[in-house]
Amino acid sequence: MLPPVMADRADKPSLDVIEHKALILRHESVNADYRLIEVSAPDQARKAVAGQFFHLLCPHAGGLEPFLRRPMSIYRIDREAGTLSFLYKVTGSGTRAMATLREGDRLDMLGPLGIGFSLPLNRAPIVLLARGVGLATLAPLVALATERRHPVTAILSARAPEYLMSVAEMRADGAQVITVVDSDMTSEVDRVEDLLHGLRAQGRMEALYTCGSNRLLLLAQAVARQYGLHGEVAMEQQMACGLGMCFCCVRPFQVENEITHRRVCCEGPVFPLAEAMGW
Amino acid sequence: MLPPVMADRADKPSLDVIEHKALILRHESVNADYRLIEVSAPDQARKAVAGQFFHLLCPHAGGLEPFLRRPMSIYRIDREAGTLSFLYKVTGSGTRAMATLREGDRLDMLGPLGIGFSLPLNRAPIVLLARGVGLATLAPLVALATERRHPVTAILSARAPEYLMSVAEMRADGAQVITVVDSDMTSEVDRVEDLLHGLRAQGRMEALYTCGSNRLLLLAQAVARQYGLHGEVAMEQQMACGLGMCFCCVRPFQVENEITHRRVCCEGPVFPLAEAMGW
Amino acid sequence: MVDLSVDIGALRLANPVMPASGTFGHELARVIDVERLGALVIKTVTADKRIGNPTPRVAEVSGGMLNSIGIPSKGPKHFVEEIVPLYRRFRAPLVASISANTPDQFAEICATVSVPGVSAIEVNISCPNIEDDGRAFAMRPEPTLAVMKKLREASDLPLWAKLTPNSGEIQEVARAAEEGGANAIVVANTILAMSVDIRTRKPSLGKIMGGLSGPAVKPIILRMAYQCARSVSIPVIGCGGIMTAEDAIEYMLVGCRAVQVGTATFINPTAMLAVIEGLEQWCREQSLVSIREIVGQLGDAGDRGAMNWEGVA
Amino acid sequence: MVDLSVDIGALRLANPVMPASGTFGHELARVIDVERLGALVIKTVTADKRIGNPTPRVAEVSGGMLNSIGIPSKGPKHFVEEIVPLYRRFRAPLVASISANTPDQFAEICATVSVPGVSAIEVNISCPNIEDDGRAFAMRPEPTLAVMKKLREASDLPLWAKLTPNSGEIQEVARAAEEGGANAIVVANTILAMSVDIRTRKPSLGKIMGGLSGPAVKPIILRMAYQCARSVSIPVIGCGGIMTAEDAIEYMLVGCRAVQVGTATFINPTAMLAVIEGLEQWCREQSLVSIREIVGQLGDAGDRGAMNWEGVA
Ligand SMILES: Cc1cc2nc3c(=O)[nH]c(=O)nc-3n(C[C@H](O)[C@H](O)[C@H](O)COP(=O)(O)OP(=O)(O)OC[C@H]3O[C@@H](n4cnc5c(N)ncnc54)[C@H](O)[C@@H]3O)c2cc1C
Ligand SMILES: Cc1cc2nc3c(=O)[nH]c(=O)nc-3n(C[C@H](O)[C@H](O)[C@H](O)COP(=O)(O)OP(=O)(O)OC[C@H]3O[C@@H](n4cnc5c(N)ncnc54)[C@H](O)[C@@H]3O)c2cc1C
Ligand SMILES: Cc1cc2nc3c(=O)[nH]c(=O)nc-3n(C[C@H](O)[C@H](O)[C@H](O)COP(=O)(O)O)c2cc1C
Ligand SMILES: Cc1cc2nc3c(=O)[nH]c(=O)nc-3n(C[C@H](O)[C@H](O)[C@H](O)COP(=O)(O)O)c2cc1C
Ligand code: FES
Ligand code: FES
Repeated sequence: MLPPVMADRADKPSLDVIEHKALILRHESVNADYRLIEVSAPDQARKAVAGQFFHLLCPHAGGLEPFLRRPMSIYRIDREAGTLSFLYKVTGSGTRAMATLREGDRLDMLGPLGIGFSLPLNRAPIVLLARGVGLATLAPLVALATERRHPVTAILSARAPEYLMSVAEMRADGAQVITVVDSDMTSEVDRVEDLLHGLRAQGRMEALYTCGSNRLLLLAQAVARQYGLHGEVAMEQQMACGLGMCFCCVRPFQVENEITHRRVCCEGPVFPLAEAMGW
Repeated sequence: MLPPVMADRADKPSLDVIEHKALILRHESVNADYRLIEVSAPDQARKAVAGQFFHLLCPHAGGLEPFLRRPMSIYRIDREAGTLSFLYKVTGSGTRAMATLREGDRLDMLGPLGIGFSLPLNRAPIVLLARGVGLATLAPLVALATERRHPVTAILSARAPEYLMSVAEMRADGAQVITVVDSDMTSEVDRVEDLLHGLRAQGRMEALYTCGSNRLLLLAQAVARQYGLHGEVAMEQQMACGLGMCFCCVRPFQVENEITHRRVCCEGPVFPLAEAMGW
Repeated sequence: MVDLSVDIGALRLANPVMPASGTFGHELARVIDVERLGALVIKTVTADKRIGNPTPRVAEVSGGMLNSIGIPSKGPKHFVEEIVPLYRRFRAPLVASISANTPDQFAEICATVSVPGVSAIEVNISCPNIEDDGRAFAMRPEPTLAVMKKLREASDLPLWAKLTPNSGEIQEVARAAEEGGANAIVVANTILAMSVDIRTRKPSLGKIMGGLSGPAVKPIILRMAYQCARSVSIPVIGCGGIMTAEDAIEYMLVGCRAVQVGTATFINPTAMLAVIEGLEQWCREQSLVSIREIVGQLGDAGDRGAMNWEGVA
Repeated sequence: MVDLSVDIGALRLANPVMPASGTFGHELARVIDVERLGALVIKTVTADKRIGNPTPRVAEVSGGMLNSIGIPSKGPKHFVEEIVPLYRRFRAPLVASISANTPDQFAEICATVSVPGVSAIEVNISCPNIEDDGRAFAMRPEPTLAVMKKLREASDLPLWAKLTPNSGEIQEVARAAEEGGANAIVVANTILAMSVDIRTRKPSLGKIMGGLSGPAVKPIILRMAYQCARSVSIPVIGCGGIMTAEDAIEYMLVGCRAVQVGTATFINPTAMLAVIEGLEQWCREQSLVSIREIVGQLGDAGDRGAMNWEGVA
């Protein structure tokens, strides 16, 4: 199994986190559920790494609610333009409030936070397995990996074709994109498994990354174990501080048959695939 | 002492109070401290009587604050146009939030509430003694009284000339207006007292109404006692329900040397001058 | 058609929504149709005559309000002769609320207000008991049991014991109230609190300290209602920070048979009607035949991750 | 130039603002200059090793949050060897926070953490005492006195007793803590509360009930701080819902010598620095030489109307 390249990790103690009210450059809906927001944040863009997140303060929509910040993965990093984007699903009070922000308003963001993805050595080919919100988290890994000359295959899973996102962007970034959907049953686990074995056979899979689905997590773990692949998964948990102080965001992990509890905000959100626990 | 005309009272149990989100027609600042807001409320305008108030729900300015409603006297009633106006001083969280309302927005108002002013019989001449916010409360009494053919003299007191309000409106309504200000010391109590004795001598004062100043209240009580005038005062107290249910808004009153406690919202805000207690 | 009726002991209510004592009066009939309420709980009347506390009696705080009214009262005679008749015209059952300084006074007023036209008596044992150096009866189980026994003997009407959230042992107090003969418990009264106006450096309230109510107290009182519902077998009536039907549903899911709405009425006089309509609509959406189906139907705690908490599930 | 320094017993703090235990860690140094804080109070460490409670551990409520972290802990040895050294680099005094299941365990860990680099020990007696069937030590005066005496013998460092607001007799508990040898009391920990997600019908927290913190608790904890400040002669440190300098001033006016800020830091990591700056500016506006001048300077209650309350003044 290939060791991760630590140099790509973002958890250096030296890293300083910025709380900043960033100017909103763009804010539009991508489909019925999702919205894309782009902000100007040159310093953060320089620091940010794929897999990290920002802790966002949603505008108060009357009432102190939403009270806590909301964690959101970085969807796009443009260092040249000095911009960052988030792709988010309108779910409850916080994201509903966020959706009311207009271009020209400010977005109070804390970050970049957490540990990002790490890539295998020697431009080894990698495979991404994303569904739903997981797409937002894995998307920037495509740019990072292709930039580093890793052949990238992205398997994107969704309820129906109209819910598939950033297929074009990923192709533009140089990834081979395979889309699977519930509506024609191509997204069923065994069929996705066949895809993975196929990619392995074609020598296109040395590392495996997943986010957004428990079923795909379990599948990825099995396949990675079988072939001894380097694998990573980005996980979610409710958060308060986002900085590692409050221990709200723990999840159980399995390390040599021992259960250990880790904080998603600072020991993750990206974790070794083998140690993650599905259900 | 002349008995009040009960017909003018608004405390009939039959009266039903309306909670309504009224359209804001006008909202402008009158001077550094005060703002005037006019709303469309035909039904309330038909019911409302000078001296009554509305309990206003201020827009939430982030946070549940302002939490409670804010009582505001009716400043102007235009039954023909079906409009009501409030003249208010920007003081704290509630009025600050109110000040953010724009024309075309809605103002959630509960009312009309409380007992209004009553007039003496036989078109007897009356005198108004107003200072500060008290002006907003006494203003509609000018229109009511002149309409009923009562000669009206309004003594308006303020810090300085620029803080005098609705002098023109009152004159237009047919009142004789005397303005006194701190800046040239014409507002001092003994000089105002001389004015009152003068008006009495001219036969222009059969009833006395005051609001907005403790010093003027004590003066009015003394003068009214001396000449046996019908007198009324409009009082303020912090409120919660505005309907007589919570007993938050009581004040002490003196009735035949007995202290009794009355609710400003439903037993007032207008009370017999002789029974009010100053300090 | 959803059945919203609930039974509080022998007393059937058309729906589980009623006003909280001290926040309602016949005056509200000027604004809304009070006939539609499950019951009409009115301001506490005390055995002695009281003028109440000095002003200011109310202050705003984040997510709620403080009050220090202090139960002004014209006494039981005035209540029976002047107040009870005012409510004859309403169909909804009238619930009196009473309080006193000693167990004996309490029993006496309880007997006095047990008259036709009163359907139940809420006994506000959250008030000071001068025989327990000013501590409220419901601060501890022993005085609660003692006063409830006396009250039980004094009246045949349903007795609802209203508890104070200032107690550190509300479950034990609830059990004592049940043992003493309460037919239901109301959880809870206001939480003792204060605030300061830093401009004047004065306490906001004339009495310095007063009762906190409104949304700010909801998570605390909801917890107490949950604890009490698991400690007693008589009905629990939830009361604290209910502004919407969703809030009322939370209380019913943790085990409350009915709810009381107080402060919300000050912000929006139609709040109680909105809660009733919201409950009915929610039942329809959940295709429930009766609101009673959700009482105590709280699901198991924990998310997916919790399943592997101490080992693989 | 305003003097913001305050003395908590023998310990002088550069200013009265410090983090509340469990809401701060060295990680905050990545966002703000923690050197500027009056003291650094860190997460409670328990005598035993603990993994903490199942998730979800946090939920939002009106004006605050619920948490059911449950003090995950790697024990005192790890604390002394791994954690204390992490804070050597900071000028601000380090305040340890400890807890245990029995008085003896408590005394033992108290001795263990009394090491160089620790300036004071906050004893979190708001946690369950298994010798008093799971009731927190600080629920009652007797166990509070008992455990404080043992703790006092175990260490020469200043001991700050952190009380629980769930007690119905916090003043008596505060006096017991003082009698037992506490050098200061912290008022207070979180208030036990809960909430329900009506969509899933599940409790929001994996532990069902958890601690309420944030603006919603301020009026309640402020009242308790006021009561405690009048009951003891040792310094009282206020902690509950402080989001702004104005909130901190309220606590100091009712008698608190210093304040702790918790939840506010989650919303805004710079909140504590904003409170310090706000205090300094307010002192300047009020032309105060020292912040100490306002401690306990609460004015008389009552408005003008109250002057004639029971007769002409
Ligand atoms: C590291 C990380 C990265 C994320 N990236 C994205 C992203 O790129 N796009 C996206 O759409 N969503 C993302 N999420 C999920 C996102 O944080 C939640 O959808 C959001 O917080 C929901 O808030 P709400 O108020 O709209 O919903 P509500 O359900 O009203 O939220 C209530 C509370 O639960 C918390 N919460 C609810 N769902 C989640 C969740 N799945 N994870 C963590 N906390 C939750 C909220 O933060 C809030 O405190 C991410 C979560 C984490 C932990
Ligand atoms: C019957 C009546 C009629 C009134 N008419 C007018 C009017 O026409 N124009 C005008 O400018 N003001 C009037 N007032 C005063 C007005 O209600 C207050 O200025 C306003 O409530 C201040 O709210 P705030 O949030 O801006 O101030 P804050 O000081 O932040 O208010 C805090 C709390 O105190 C209450 N409060 C503060 N001052 C008063 C006060 N003087 N009377 C009652 N409650 C108060 C508020 O309602 C709120 O609950 C009237 C008051 C009463 C009782
Ligand atoms: C202004 C006011 C007066 C109150 N008076 C009484 C009372 O007389 N008797 C009583 O048992 N409770 C009284 N309460 C408490 C309420 O009945 C209720 O228990 C509390 O307000 C919590 O409910 P809420 O958050 O919905 O207001 C009063 C509350 C308020 C706000
Ligand atoms: C996430 C979280 C964890 C906490 N952990 C502890 C703890 O370990 N020990 C402790 O004494 N208090 C703990 N507390 C309580 C706080 O120290 C503080 O007493 C409480 O939050 C009230 O202050 P606040 O309203 O400013 O947050 C915790 C609070 C929160 C929100
Ligand atoms: S959110 Fe606070 S430790 Fe992770
Ligand atoms: S404000 Fe409620 S009785 Fe007057």
